[in-house]
Amino acid sequence: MIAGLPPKDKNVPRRRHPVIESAPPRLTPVGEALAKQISDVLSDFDVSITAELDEVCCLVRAPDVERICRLLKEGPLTSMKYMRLLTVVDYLEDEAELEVVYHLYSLEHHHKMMLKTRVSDPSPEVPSVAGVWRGAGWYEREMHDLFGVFFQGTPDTRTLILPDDFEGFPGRKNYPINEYDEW
Amino acid sequence: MKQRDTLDTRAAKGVPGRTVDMMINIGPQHPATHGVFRMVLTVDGERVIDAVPHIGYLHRGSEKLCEYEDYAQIITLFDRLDYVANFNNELVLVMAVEKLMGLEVPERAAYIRMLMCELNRITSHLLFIGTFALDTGAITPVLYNFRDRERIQALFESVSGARMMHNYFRVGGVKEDLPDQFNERLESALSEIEDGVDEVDRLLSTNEIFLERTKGVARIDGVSALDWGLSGPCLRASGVPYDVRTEEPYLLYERVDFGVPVGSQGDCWDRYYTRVLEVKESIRIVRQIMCQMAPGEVQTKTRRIVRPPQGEVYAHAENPRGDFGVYIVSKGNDSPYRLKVRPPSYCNLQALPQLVVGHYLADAIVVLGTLDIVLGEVDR
Amino acid sequence: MLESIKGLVVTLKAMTQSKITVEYPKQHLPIQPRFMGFPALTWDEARDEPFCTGCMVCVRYCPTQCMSATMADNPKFADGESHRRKIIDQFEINLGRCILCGICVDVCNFDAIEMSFEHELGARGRNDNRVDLAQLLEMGTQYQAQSGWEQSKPNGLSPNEKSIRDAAIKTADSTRIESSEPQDVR
Amino acid sequence: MSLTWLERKTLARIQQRVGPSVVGPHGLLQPMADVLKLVTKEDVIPAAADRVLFWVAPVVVVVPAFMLWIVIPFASGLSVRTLELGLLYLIAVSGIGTVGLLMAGWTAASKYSLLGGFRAAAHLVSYEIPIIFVILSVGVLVQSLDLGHVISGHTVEVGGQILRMPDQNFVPFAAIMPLGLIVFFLAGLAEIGRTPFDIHHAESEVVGGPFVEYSGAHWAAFFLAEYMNTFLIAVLTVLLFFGGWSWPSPPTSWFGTDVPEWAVRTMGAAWFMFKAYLVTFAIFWIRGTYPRLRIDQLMAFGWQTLIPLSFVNLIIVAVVVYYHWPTWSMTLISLPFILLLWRIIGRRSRGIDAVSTVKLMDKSELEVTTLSDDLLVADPSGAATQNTEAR
Repeated sequence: MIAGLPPKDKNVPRRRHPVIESAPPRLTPVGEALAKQISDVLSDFDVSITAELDEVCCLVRAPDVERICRLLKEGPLTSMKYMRLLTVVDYLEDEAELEVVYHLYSLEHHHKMMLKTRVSDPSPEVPSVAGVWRGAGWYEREMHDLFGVFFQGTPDTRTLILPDDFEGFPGRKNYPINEYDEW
Repeated sequence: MKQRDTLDTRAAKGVPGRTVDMMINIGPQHPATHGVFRMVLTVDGERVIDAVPHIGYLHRGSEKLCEYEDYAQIITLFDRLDYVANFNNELVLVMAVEKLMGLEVPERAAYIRMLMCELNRITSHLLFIGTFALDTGAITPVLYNFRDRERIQALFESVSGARMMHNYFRVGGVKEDLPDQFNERLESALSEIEDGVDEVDRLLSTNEIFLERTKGVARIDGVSALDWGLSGPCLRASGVPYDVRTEEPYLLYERVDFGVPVGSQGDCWDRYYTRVLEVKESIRIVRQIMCQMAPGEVQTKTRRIVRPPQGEVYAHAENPRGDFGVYIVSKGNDSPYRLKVRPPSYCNLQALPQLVVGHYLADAIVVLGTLDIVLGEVDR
Repeated sequence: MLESIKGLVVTLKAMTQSKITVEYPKQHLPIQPRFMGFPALTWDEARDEPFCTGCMVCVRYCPTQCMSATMADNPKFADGESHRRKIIDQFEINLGRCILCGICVDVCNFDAIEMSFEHELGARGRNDNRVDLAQLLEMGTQYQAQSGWEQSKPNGLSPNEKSIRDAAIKTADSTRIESSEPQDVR
Repeated sequence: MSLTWLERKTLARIQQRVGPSVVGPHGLLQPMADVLKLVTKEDVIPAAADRVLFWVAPVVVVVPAFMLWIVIPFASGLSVRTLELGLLYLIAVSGIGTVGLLMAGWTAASKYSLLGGFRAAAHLVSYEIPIIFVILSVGVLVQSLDLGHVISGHTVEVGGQILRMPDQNFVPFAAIMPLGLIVFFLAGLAEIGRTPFDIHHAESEVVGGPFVEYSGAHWAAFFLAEYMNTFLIAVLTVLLFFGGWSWPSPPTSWFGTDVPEWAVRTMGAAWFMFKAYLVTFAIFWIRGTYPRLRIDQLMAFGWQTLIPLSFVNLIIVAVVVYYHWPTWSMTLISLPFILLLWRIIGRRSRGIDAVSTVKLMDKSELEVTTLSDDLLVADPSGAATQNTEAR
């Protein structure tokens, strides 16, 4: 950032634009069937199922994540063998929570879904899913670097993309990005 | 892998002499790491017994930066992720935003996007074949492939005005229509590229030494490839026919006919040859697009400042390196609230330790070559 | 073994074909008409002044913040020679920061900035690539001459475009105080 | 020196590039510019290196490379020294260079150069053996170790019988023992570290091997030695197998008038050099075409293929010479072994159809296929078997 320009305020729209519309959910029939299946499969857990656009979105409690993931991967109805993406979204400012999002996909059934869980700040801990999908390992390390979410039981806890002595969690919204001198 | 003799076990067996495992640091500056990638290999003589990849040397915080930029500006950042398949990256971003806004793209614009993406797939794979040959020690194919790649790059320049960082796709279409005489130039370039690909194929693909170096090296089976989250040619070489273009067809891929090469061994040679065949298939797709394309609009009317509604969206497409995805959380502002990229080379690179352990040092380089990483995308 | 000999034949054949590289400093490959080099400011021959009114829209949309501009009252407007009320006063682009994305050209309402054919630029220092208004205009006129450039958004603006332009001028006026100095980047 | 120019130009033409073109006409003076640059460059010695050995290593490599040229005859009688044991001398001196490479690799205190040095030692020593055996079989054939005799033949007395040993004026040894030629050329390529066998300075793995830490004049010395050796292998190939200066022999008379002795010699030497440059060109051509072998494959090829074949060659020559069989019988006996070598090298691309492992699945085919387990290669155990076998 150049000194002199005011930092852009990210939450306030730049111009007067009061109406913020939401994208309507547009689930396909396959997606609706999946939503039903998931509510059956995960009936033992505390789950709330919604939809974002065309994806089934399923919010669970953080301690259940690993068991749910294993169930989703190994259950023949879901068989989410492929984990596309693991990420963290920072809602600390508004809701004082971090959201961990897993994007799952099933090659057999062509099902796709988002699995979400929420953790809050003093101890943002989620069980690791690196034992379920090995590909999750690096994502977990990266998210720990950037957001400070701790994944319990992750096989490797070293930093991945930041230097070892880096302080703070630069992915979070409250990380002061304008307060350093440009090289 | 069999139990390795360590100093302790040797001492216990009373074997005289000491052998010490050597740690070799390959990278961040090394001719074979294709960028600033570093791996620490522990070798016993010439055999790799442990590999630790280190990434982050090119970490530019793109995802964080996206939270402070307009959607139009983010396109320029996406050019710089996978910097040999720029069009494909741009495509995924604009597709995500369009999906969020529920925007339809004019037919011609969709065809132009497909055309550019397929051409970019060809350039990217040509670069892979060349650099991979360089990794195995053949110094000529890389220059033949650069020759052919150059022909497409010149076409890109005539379309978008830039050779690599195009900034050509827009939310709702593309920047401008194809230039005059594009078809003729494309056709002549394609036939030359076909010849060039055949030439390199003859030179390299079935060369005994090349087969010797790549056949049966670093095999990975389909189940663990899925487990590691591999995608693209690396996954297909292991026998899993997962291609986003057929799995969840986007743009107008339903209208073109093409084949997807699927390997059966999951070794380095399959990963290589999958890409060679993909180049040929891409040329086929491009020919079909040229036949099907009709004149028309290339841009839907959008506001100058793109402001998608609130919501979350995940869009993905088949990049040369695999399944490239973008996850956008929008709060209805000019900028995304959170943007996360699913970089295929990042996922492919994760499997590196499993692939190289037990092989020779020279194989480690070859395996890294077949994973075809682009560090701009791995580190973001 | 046969395959190896096939490879030797391929390379031998290539040896007889023509060279494809050129000797760069002596010889240049042709530049495509749409080539995007560094941005430059265009010159309005009819009124003998730049097209640029210093509205700062490019400055605000630049993803790398490589530009800075100030506007001034146009003396020719007072004389009635020009329809532009405001005119560019100072303009500076740090070409070392420019990423050649062309967003400034897209957003410009007056065709005042164009991506020129200029692309060979070397300097010894990190910020030695800064160019000021005079150099930008020189690059621009050169580009206009080379490319046979024509104004695509003629001066007879539609009422809609006019209002956009006026709004742009207004916002530029209000931000003017903040960044009237050429920004210093260490 | 002209070799660097030749190499760069050849590679450039193979790769459809221009190559050196600025210094001198067609870049002919480029080697001079290179030398000037390298000599004036700062000679960096790493802090952790053993300074003395580090300094000596290039000398150890260069001196034998020069010493070898003492016995090479460029035309009849035109050599620095005619040694009766010339071939033995060649074998003895050429082994010293390896020590220099190992010294360079060891003393530079760099892991890359250490690996490179070890690789150099391992593969140079093992490829020395087939070379020695082929040279010996030439010695057996001509019953002399004098390089001059190899070309012009001579008479020996065996058991009261005066025998005229074969000379290359009429038939070059390439036709008499083709197996020897092939083994010698392949082993020679390995001995000088040229492309399919250039593992000790493999750029993509050990980034230059023993030379990583060298710069300036020291580095230049290594490369001088490298090119000297390259040319030496070419010269030896011509000398031992293609009749040196004499096959096909330059005319001694021209339209009835006798050509003076010096002119014949000059023509012979020029002819010799021309042939040597052709072989050098072939070496560079191969460099522009092939990938590089891995160390285990390299050692396997050396020990399991070349060394037995060089033994076979020696035995064939010995038997034929002992029983005074006609020389063409040697060619005939060699042929099956050449076929064997052909099949050993080509075994990868034969047998299994290499290309068939990757199938093109049509789009429509993919749409109906759901992922089933038989599509997955469930053979994780096969991952490293290939390599352990080779070891």
